[in-house]
Amino acid sequence: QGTLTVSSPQDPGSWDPIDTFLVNWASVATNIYDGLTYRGPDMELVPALATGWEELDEGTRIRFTLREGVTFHNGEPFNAEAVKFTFDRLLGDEGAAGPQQSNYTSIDSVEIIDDYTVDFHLGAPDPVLLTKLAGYGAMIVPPQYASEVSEEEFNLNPVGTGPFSFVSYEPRIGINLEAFEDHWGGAPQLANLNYRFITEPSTAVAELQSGGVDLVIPPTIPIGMISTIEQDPRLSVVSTPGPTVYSLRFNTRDGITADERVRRALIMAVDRDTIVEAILGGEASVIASLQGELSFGFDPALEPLPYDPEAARALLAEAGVAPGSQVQIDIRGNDATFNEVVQAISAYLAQVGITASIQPYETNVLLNDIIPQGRTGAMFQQSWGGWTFDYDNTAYSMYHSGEKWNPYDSDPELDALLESQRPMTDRDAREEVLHEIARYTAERALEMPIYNLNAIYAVSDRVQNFVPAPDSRLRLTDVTVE
Amino acid sequence: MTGFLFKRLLQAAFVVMVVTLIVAWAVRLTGDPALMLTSGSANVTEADLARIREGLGLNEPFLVQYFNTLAGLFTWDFGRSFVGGTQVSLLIASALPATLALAFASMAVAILISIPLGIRAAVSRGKWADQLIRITSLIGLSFPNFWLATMLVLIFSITLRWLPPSGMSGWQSFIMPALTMGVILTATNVRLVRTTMLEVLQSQYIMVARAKGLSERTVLYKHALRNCAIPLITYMGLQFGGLLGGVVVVERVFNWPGMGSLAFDAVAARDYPVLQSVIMVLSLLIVSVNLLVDIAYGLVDPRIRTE
Amino acid sequence: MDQTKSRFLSLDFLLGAGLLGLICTAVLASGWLFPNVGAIDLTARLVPPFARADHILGTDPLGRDVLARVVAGGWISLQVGVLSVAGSVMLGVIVGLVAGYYRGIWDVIVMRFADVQLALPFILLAITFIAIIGGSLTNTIILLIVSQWVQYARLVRAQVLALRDREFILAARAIGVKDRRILFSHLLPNLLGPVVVLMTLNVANNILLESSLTFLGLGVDPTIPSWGGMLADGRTYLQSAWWVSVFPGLAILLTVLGLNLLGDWLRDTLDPTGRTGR
Amino acid sequence: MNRPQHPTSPPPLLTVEDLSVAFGQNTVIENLNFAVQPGRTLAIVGESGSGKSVASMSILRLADIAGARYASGRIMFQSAAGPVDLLTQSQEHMRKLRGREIAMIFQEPMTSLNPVFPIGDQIAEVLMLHEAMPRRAALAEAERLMSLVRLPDAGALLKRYPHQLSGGMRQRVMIAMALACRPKLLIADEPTTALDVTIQAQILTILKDLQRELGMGLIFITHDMGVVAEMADDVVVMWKGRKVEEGPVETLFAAPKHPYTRALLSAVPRLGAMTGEPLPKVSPLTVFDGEAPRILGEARVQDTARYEAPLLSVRDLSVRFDIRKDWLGRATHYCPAVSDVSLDIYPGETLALVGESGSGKSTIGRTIQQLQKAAAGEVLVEGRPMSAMSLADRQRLRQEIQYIFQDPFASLDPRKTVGQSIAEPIETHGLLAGRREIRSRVGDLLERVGLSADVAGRYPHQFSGGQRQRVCIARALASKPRLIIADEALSALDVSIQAQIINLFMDLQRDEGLAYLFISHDMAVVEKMSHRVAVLYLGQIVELGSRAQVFETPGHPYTQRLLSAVPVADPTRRPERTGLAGEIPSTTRRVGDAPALNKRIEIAPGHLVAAS
Ligand SMILES: Nc1ncnc2c1ncn2[C@@H]1O[C@H](COP(=O)(O)OP(=O)(O)OP(=O)(O)O)[C@@H](O)[C@H]1O
Ligand SMILES: Nc1ncnc2c1ncn2[C@@H]1O[C@H](COP(=O)(O)OP(=O)(O)OP(=O)(O)O)[C@@H](O)[C@H]1O
Ligand SMILES: [Mg+2]
Ligand SMILES: [Mg+2]
Ligand code: NI
Repeated sequence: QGTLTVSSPQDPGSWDPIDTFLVNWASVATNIYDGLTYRGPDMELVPALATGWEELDEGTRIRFTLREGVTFHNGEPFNAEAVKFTFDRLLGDEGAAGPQQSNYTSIDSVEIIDDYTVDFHLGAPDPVLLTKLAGYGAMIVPPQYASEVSEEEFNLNPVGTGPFSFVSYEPRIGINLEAFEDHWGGAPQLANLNYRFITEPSTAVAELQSGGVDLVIPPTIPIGMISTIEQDPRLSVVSTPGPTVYSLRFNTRDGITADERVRRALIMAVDRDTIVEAILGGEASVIASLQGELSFGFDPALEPLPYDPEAARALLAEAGVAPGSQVQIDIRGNDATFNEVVQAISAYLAQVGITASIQPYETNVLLNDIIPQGRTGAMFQQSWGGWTFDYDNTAYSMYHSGEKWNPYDSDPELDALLESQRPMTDRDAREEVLHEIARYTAERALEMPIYNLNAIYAVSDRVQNFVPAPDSRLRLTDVTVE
Repeated sequence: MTGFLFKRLLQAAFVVMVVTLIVAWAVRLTGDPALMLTSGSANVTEADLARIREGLGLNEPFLVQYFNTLAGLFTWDFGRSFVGGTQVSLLIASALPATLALAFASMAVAILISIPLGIRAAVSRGKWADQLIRITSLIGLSFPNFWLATMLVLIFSITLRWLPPSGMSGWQSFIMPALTMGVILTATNVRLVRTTMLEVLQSQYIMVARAKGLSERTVLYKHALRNCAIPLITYMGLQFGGLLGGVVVVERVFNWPGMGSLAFDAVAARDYPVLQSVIMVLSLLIVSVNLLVDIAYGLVDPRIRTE
Repeated sequence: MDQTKSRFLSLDFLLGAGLLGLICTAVLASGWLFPNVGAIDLTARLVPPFARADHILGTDPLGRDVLARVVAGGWISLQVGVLSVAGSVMLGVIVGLVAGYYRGIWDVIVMRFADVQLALPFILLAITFIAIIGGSLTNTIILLIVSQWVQYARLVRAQVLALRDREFILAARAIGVKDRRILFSHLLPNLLGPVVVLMTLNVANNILLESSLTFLGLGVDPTIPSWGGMLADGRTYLQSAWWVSVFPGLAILLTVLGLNLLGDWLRDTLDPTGRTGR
Repeated sequence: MNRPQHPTSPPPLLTVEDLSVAFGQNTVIENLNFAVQPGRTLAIVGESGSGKSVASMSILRLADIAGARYASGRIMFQSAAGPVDLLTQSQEHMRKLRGREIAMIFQEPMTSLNPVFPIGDQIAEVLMLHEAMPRRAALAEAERLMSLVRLPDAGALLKRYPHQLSGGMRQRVMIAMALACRPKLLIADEPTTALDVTIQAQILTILKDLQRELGMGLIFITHDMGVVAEMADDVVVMWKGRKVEEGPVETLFAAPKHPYTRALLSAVPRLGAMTGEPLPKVSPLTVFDGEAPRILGEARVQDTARYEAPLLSVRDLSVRFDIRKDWLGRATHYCPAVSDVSLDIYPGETLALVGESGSGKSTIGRTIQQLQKAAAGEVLVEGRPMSAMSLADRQRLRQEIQYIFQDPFASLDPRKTVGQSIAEPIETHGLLAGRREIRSRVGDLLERVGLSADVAGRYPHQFSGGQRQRVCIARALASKPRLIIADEALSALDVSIQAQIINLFMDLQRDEGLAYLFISHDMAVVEKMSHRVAVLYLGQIVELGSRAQVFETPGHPYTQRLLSAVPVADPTRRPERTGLAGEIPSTTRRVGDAPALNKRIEIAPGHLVAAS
């Protein structure tokens, strides 16, 4: 009962699953659609529209048993037909123009076995596929509705099987949902679920303070505002480790950072623990590789390099780096918190005799021009995180030769490692390789891993039973409001 | 006048063409939307990018793309956003009224505050009222608009709970954004009014107006004000043009769904169709405002010939 | 009629020059006053003002002394503010004078160009600009000039339109005064009032704008303090640590106040009619 | 207040007692006393710059708004609500008196009308305010008042803006405005300087009628002794901020006591004084500058004109102004300000251009000076058409031909000191090098026009009307021109200074062969200094001939009317002015309906008269 209003920082513009990769699409659409699988805040993969699945043919075929008696919001029945339609659409022409298709290219085809059984034929085993089926492009859409209405219409009036059905949408303003009483998992507690798109953190917080919204979801709240929220007795901050990791990557090709000793020295020169404590208010954890603790492939045994300015100085001297040497750090201009972090880093570097200058860039220029073309300074910001929480997602893009995010390095040994884990269907074996990759990159000090940021939610006391989701994909079925 | 109008309309068309051409060219210079669209996801191959570009119509020759956008002005079909695929016309149809409403409201606030204050300051030149007005008007300028906006929100929404902190709903939601913008515009306008007023007040015809026994109000607001109107309307025209372009920060702070943030997001995402169309509409508006201002010169001051 | 002496004794002048003199001296001496402005102290973050003797105006989120940064921040801010305004005024005034006085084709070309300029959104201009020539302090200033000359041009032109057919301009023409002299020696002083107003106020505007360019990549290294940058940094702390943004704002306020007092004084000096009997 | 009153004379309407006014350190009026009786006219005459205008502005309490300080004195006024001291009233209170009980006609009509409002509104405004008339009625009344002051097309004129009127027309608008509310006291500060004598005569008649009707007190400030003689009951003579003499008009004219008054009266040019003389004559004049009157100059015949080749010729010149346009921007109505005018000016010659107010005199001057485009016709300089000249040649012309604007205030840059303004032509044409030389030349010029060299540092607004006019004359002389177009250049000067300037002009003519196109309303001055006279009427020349021909054998009825309307500076010979004569001819025309062009016939050698 009651209405929950959520502040979300961005309007994805379309509610069609194949059109977008935006987290904030998922934070809303998770309530409208179901996937074959579901992954909740506890990160466990559980059955959803598929009640079970089997990996066949060494991982190149997966058979799903579908849930019976499920209907879409418009009354269409859910069945194998719908699944096939969904994936044909995603992998066909319609999906081609969107960004989601590339995530699912491992699927060759979907075969209907009977009304409630389908086989997915894969080109190659894809260890992350089951996770991917829990979100984004793999959300099941109603075949009849989706083929009858125009694409446009579908973008604006989504129909799924999820716990909430679509009521209205005003571009750039908000979207309203209501409880779908016939949901297979039971009707949600809330009667209405409204989202308002509020980009500006201070505005979202002001709305929260004045009761205009009940919940502010990531990535809205900057660290600097946490104390403001905590000062308000009716509000609280809830956080959980998130997907995003922050690092400064090195130019391993040119300049002083081509020397591994220098890279280690620079890492050791920075007191990351203090940074996390002081600047991030503890809402992050120091990392040793480019992944957080929730990531598949995280190795608790891998310790970050210690803060040791003495050793750093020694290493620098050994590498023949003269005190007063210059490095340039390229960052995104719009990331206020990381901006502070980098300023602190530059101060730490100064302590070991390295003069760091900071160069802000417009985000897209940095991401799509400066980094891919290898025109960065000695260090550059890399913040990264996929909702799949699979280290492969990060590692492959960052370390494999020729990848966009890897402009400087080319390491055949590392390439081989990265390629080797991809077809593995044995989770444990694959995890072992991922650990090895993490160790290997830490060894070579390819980047200065800094921290894994929490997903920070600000909640009004009206809201009960709220469990934060690390990936922002909140399914608000159990939440109640006073 | 008609000949003048005709000429100016031709020129306006030319301006719109040039603006859109520059925008189309400039935005293509700053990055590839296919990259932007996929920058969040891993495993993107060149083939994927090519596929996306094809889907977005980016493989067409530049001029074809450009003229397609331009044609939108006549068909009211501006294509679809790269992000999400919403009809651009839909976005503009919701953003433009929001921006216009806010622009008019802010201008109204600015005019209502600044003209009386500016005149007051000029009349009591050197006295305490003048000093007070001169100094306070600067406060609005020395702090950034987000600062002012946040202060207003703190006072009126959070502490007093009188006004909604954001969004565009009833008339109440206009108060704070219009006030924020108005105060900033006011700072300049007050001083502009004061400066020009000081000069006009020394004129012989003001003396004559007084000798007629006219009330001080009539002397100031009718006889003097009209004579300082030229710089004022020029500057207000510029301000209004700026407001039409949208004031990103203020729109953001008050979560106002206007053209400014629309354009801003479009630039950030290299969303060509949205950006080009928004700019096209904006340039039309701005050119019209400038035209109106130019026409107003002749109306306000008969000695200025419009041609 | 000895007005030259009393000219400089006006309150506006004394206050304005005093204020600006003080600010400039402090800014220039900041290296000597506060040798370690940049010193980060993560153990002393967000110390409120007047709480600790070593941080009179408190500290920022990185534990840097706000006072030191405000003083040192003037360097960049004043440079950007003053140079960008000076540049755009020069360009705009000349263009405006020429367009308004000669009218005809010049007017059309220049004013349509102005329309184009006004219709182009600043961020796009900025991003393209960096894409082409890269980001630096100089380029920031150039960008501001490029985007702001139009204001002056339109303002000046409008007034020239009103003035150009006045008798005293006709009289000057009748004497055979050269156009250049009519423009700069007759028209300009008679229309400078509003230009000076706009000028002094745009300094504040540009100081603030400078910081908002940082995220576009046009700004400067964030470790180098600037008033606009500090205000922007303080944005998320507005409710919890007001001093981070209020003091740089006050610095801007004082600067603009000084400039405006000087501007008013200049206006008064340029306008002889108001001075009698005062 | 309880002074015993003579049963015969009512209490004075206005009494100025011991008034002193200062601008900064400059005391411009010292201990001034005078009184005005209801129904009577007090004329204030005096030296230019002697404080007449400041005194009248003080009565309205406008001088303090302009920065003046009242050092001492009282100004008692019998207002409707009883006697009040105007100097102690608040501005708020004064506002109730202004316009309604005390009205003023300002000296400089050009700058006194608000440039951005149609003149109809400006007159109607007063009526709406004081008479509480609705707008329509007020406009109708404004139209009536405008035709009362003989403005043509009053109805259409209501919608015109001040800059579209000629000097004299604007002056009449000012008069209409002041008369609108039938005040108890009217201060007329040189109200007829820009009017030709026929219209002047009519205006004076109106004033007298109104005075009789309303019992209005009138303070009449003028330099024209003829007008004083005709209008005044009493006269106050001012000199250097002080009153030097006062008395009934007959006494004063008959037996002036103060040396300044005597110098003044002796300088009055009299029409007909030159009868029989073929050429203008310079006559010696008495000046009074403090101690004892001195006689300056000698008598001389001005035979400077050289009738070989004309210096400047105007051929078939027509100038028109579009008045109304249709929606396509085509003119439907226009004002044929100048039609088909031809004249020649020879080196060393003074050609006077006289004519009705609004007949196009200034327009001819401005066209010659390339400030106004001609619709047809040609201006030739030494036989070369101006349109065929190179830019450099035209630039040279701007040195050789100088134009003295009818409105001195508006033609001076408000932000330049008069010294800078006078130096400008010298610098522009590179006539002198070096700041020192230029400065001393400027000082020299100022002294030649009767101002002291140290006013060079002052700004235009700090001068009196006549002083500004002299600044403009000095500026015109600065570039050593060959032709000066003097548009009403002497109208604001008191006769004594006027005579000095006339002599200056004539000396320059003799020494440097200067030619003048002398636009004037003052027929006596014209008679005194011109070689030939052209009479303009409704944009066309109706009579052109040598001075003797035009003045002694006027051929055209308008010329005859003009001459008969000249007031005579003798209070004992007041002419009996009859009511207003006839229709006022319209000056606007529909496109296509061109005015009929006159045919001129030569009734004597060189004497052309339009056949009517
Ligand atoms: N605003 C002013 N500031 C300083 N001096 C002034 C100002 N206005 C007038 N004066 C001076 O006051 C004196 C008297 O001026 P006023 O205008 O009363 O002269 P006037 O008698 O009307 O002369 P005219 O016949 O030339 O109009 C002049 O010497 C003039 O220079
Ligand atoms: N800018 C204008 N627009 C329209 N009509 C004008 C304009 N300037 C002058 N006129 C008209 O041209 C006619 C002649 O004007 P001009 O100023 O030449 O008269 P004038 O002979 O100098 O009169 P005065 O003796 O009153 O100064 C007048 O009827 C006037 O209304
Ligand atoms: Mg006077
Ligand atoms: Mg005239
Ligand atoms: Ni009495």
